[in-house]
Amino acid sequence: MPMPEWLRLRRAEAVPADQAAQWTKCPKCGSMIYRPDLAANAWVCPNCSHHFRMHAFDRISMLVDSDFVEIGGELLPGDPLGWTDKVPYPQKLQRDREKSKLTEGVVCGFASIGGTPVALGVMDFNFRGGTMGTVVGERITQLFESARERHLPCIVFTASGGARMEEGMLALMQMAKTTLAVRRFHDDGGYYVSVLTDPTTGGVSASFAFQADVILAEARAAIGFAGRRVIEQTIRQKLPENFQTAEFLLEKGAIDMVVERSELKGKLMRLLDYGIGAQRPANGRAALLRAIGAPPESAESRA
Amino acid sequence: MPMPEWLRLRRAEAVPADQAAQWTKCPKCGSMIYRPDLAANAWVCPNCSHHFRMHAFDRISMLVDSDFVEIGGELLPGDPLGWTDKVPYPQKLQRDREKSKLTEGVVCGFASIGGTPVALGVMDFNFRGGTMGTVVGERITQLFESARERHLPCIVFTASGGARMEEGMLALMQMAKTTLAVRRFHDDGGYYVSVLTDPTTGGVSASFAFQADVILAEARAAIGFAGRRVIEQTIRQKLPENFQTAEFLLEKGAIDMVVERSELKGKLMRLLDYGIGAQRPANGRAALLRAIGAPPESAESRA
Amino acid sequence: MNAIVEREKGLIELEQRIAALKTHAAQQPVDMTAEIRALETKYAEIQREVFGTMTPWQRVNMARHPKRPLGSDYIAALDQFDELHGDRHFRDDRAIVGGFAKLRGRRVIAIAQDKGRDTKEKVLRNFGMPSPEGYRKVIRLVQLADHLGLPVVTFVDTSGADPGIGSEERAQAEAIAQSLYELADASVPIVATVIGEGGSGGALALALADRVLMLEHAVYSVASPEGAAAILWGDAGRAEEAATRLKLTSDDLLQFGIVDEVIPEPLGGAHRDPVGVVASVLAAVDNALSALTVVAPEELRDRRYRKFRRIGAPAT
Amino acid sequence: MNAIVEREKGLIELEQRIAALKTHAAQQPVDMTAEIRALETKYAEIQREVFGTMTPWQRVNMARHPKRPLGSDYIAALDQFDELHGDRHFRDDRAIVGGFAKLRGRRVIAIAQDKGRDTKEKVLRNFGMPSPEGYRKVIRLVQLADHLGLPVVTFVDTSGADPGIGSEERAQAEAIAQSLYELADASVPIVATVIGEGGSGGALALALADRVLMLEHAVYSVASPEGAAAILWGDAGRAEEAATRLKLTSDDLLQFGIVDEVIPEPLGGAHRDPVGVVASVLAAVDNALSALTVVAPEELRDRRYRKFRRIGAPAT
Ligand SMILES: [Zn+2]
Ligand SMILES: [Zn+2]
Repeated sequence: MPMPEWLRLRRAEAVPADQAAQWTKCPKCGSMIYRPDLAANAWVCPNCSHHFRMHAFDRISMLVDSDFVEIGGELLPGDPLGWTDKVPYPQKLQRDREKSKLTEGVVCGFASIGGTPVALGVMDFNFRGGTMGTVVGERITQLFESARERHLPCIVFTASGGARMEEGMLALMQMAKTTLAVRRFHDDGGYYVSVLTDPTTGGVSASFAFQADVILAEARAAIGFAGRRVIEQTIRQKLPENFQTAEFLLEKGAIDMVVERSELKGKLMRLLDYGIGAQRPANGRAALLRAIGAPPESAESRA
Repeated sequence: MPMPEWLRLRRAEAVPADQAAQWTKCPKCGSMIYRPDLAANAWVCPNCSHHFRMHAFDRISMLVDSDFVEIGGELLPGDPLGWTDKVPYPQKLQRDREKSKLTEGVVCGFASIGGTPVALGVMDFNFRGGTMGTVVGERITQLFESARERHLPCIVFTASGGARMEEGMLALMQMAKTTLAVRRFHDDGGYYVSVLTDPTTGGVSASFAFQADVILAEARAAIGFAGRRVIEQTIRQKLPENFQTAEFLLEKGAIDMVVERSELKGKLMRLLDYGIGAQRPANGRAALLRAIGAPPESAESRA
Repeated sequence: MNAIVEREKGLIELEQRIAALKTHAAQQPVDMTAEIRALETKYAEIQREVFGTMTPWQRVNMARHPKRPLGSDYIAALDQFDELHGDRHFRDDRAIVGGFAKLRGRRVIAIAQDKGRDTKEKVLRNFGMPSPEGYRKVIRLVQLADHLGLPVVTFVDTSGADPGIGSEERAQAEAIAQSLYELADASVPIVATVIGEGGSGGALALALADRVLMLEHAVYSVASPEGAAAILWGDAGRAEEAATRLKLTSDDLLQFGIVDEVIPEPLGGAHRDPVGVVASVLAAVDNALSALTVVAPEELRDRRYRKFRRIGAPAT
Repeated sequence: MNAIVEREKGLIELEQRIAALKTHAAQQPVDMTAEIRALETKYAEIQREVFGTMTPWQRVNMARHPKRPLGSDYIAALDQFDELHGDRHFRDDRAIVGGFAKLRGRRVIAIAQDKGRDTKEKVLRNFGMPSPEGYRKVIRLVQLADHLGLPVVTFVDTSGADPGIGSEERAQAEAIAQSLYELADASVPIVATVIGEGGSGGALALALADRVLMLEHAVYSVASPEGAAAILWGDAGRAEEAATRLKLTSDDLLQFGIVDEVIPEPLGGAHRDPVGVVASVLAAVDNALSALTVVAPEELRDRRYRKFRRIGAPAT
């Protein structure tokens, strides 16, 4: 599958100074892997199939046919609280921008997957631990609003430590804002698939991650509301190994399926295909209004 | 509260031949109770407040202001399967008719409760163990259809051993039939309160009993899907004392509240009052169609 | 021991003798055509005698035959299937299998009760007896189907809903009631097929449908024959008698208007030709869907209402 | 020890001295008016000094004050309340109390988080930390309110959603997400009041509302100060510092447009006049409802959308 040059460039890693930096140790099986091999294998350990966390643009390259038009990329975080802890918040943002080559914790846009046009959002743990601040919330909201306008299915990959503390309550409110956008998208007949990747917790898991029509999780991803450490401190005992894993959640009925990364694109193509039957979304209020020829909701309401 | 003569007559018990028959033993505390006292106390043991099972017309007398117009009373059971076990089914029906002074296992009609007009259904365990055959299903269905047409709230008291075996699959199908009627009533903005009384199990608990907007249960009533004996045989051990009681279900979150019989009418009056705000039932499909002035569903569909 | 399996023994013996004879004939220069034909004639005679007209109790045993195609066999025969798990709240109940599917090229949501074939699978699937989470999975999938405009196809095969402590604790009655409630409102076509045992409310919870199909030797009953016998005579041993009384065969139910169509099985039952039977069921479902998908949603719901409204209503 | 309780000690001592003096004066023929007045002046001075301007950390402690009116105090002050229990599937979570109510004659669905007053009640109510079943009860009640056209009134007071094993097993994240999802779609007015601690997503799950009110000394925060301090500096002891950074006071939130109205508390906090505070909260809620109930459902939902849509959107 051809990948446009610019997409690859977005993630072109700096050439490491020494040869050793070309090698990475798998955190699961401990084997040393040559980084170009790892990248070629979609960041899956060839030895134990451990799924490394992926850069948003690597993920996009892996998924989309060849096109990707970013939206909301111009939105950049401010410092609404004038936050500082060890270092000022703007400085942290600057550091993360450099480290991750991203402008914020989510990349949103339009693309095709297996020929089907979709609205696609991909979170990235490399940027402030994938936390949701105002920009992540705004980009996700715009994604669902655009998907609604264009009648596109929406796919969101989540990876998040929760709401971003440095933006305080403005960050928490993004849970409400994104929820309203997802709900309106859904009520209008929209089809939404979320893919929970390692890790998906806190305010993101408790909003749009768990509001999809179909919820996938990448194999062995950590997923939950409270962090593992918080729970262990609360109950004062060690948690079982598989607790809060994708496989655990599948058994507990919380998610639809667990997918190995190598099968992800194929699975998404099939899931998108089922949604093509979605010509007659009957239970959504807006869709019903539309179906019976009633006047549409005010455009103003999309403000 | 004055009770019309005819209503009292429907339940006038034959004068027992001997004085002893005037006394009843409480199955819970064992105390001997003078039957007229028991009747005067709404069939609640004055000693331990055990709730005796009530005759449908006693229940109606206790609840309604003074009026009660029965509907569906003309519907009488046939013998669709030509059923016979120890005795032929028609003979069982005849026996139950005499014993219970009822024509079937549910009495339905219109009444006022605390001044609010309602559609009211009351099941009676005295008739074939409150089992649901075609007539019970038909009466309940007509009740919800009438309530829908007249925009009345609907209250149903359940007491049932489940679907009536002697009418085979025709009985089981009443679960589907009543469900469709309840759902249409609800979608059209109807307000439905069910009161689960001792015992409510099987096909009745698994259909309209648990489809109400608000679900009450009489104190200490046995409520469940499978019968206690079936479960004990399956798991080969004795069940805890409170298993499948109203109080157990409350703790398990299955019902809204447990009510002592003495407080029942007052509670229903309050619950009915809250429903008076129900002017704008917005999420029901039919109500929505109506609200926006779309043509109503075909009258034919009420067949 | 299953009564049908019992009756099959003589036939299997005969089958083996015919096979042996054929092998022998192929290896020897003697003409055994006549002997083979005689045995084959006898075989066909016995088969007709044993399976030609079956009593209700025999049908019950046929419906429970250990080799009968199970829910997952129908799922496996779909063009494509992507399983969706769980009720989103508590557990993934494996007694019910459901997900996106393609049936003869048509996108659907397929849901099947599955009893499990071997011991391990039976335990995993709780012998096909769904817990509340199973019915809540059904509700969720029907809502998804409704949202996407996909028809719902169900395969019914259960001795009944799970009667365990946990299921009661988590409101089994509510789960079934709400499953019915959800099917009642769906604006997409629903086709249910009773493929084996249609056990009471636990089966109906997947069968409030626009078209109800039934395999010839499946049964669909208000109560299990054993349970009915226990209640009626305090003797589960009189199940055979109860089976007759309950009118649980496909002929009975077609006559009552409870079942819309009966799908024939080969002589000897579905397990004599599982691939063929599964294919003919899927063809019948596809056929039913073709007629339903052209109906407008409101009309579909109205027809569904009228369909069940008629059952047990006074003649007019 | 609660920092406010600590600071109140001197005042309580002074109160007792004034009371003793007054008793003494009433029994003795000596005029102690001057002494009493002097003490009362001093008391007022100290009170102003202590409570006149409070730091964010002091507000946190005020919000957690053991005598502060709890959710159930607001419920008890309604004209009428009929509690509705349970999520219909698993359990009745007592950390959330909800039901039909009349608020100044108006029929509503009222929902409150309640921490419990004494030890026994605290355990019963899990210290006000809801489990998934609590949020699922909220969903159910909001659906009921929507069906009957009743406004929804919530009282928010929780340190956060329960972080236990069971809650994770039963999908706490899904429960909160779906509670938000339900509130987003309700076509009836929703008024939320933060009365004590508004702890993160576990609080917001009851506060996606048309009007968000807040008591003066309540706090509403993206994370608890202790939790934030632990993450930021690996030292929960620096909670006071974190409290300042988090901008969790009613003034801050009013300024951010996250809270629509701040309800004043008496000097010294809500617990100095619980009856008065509860009454003024209910009056404010009633007021907000009056403005909302005249709005058409679709318009109400649109306004709700726009209200939250603005937060953190780029300036235009
Ligand atoms: Zn590895
Ligand atoms: Zn007694």
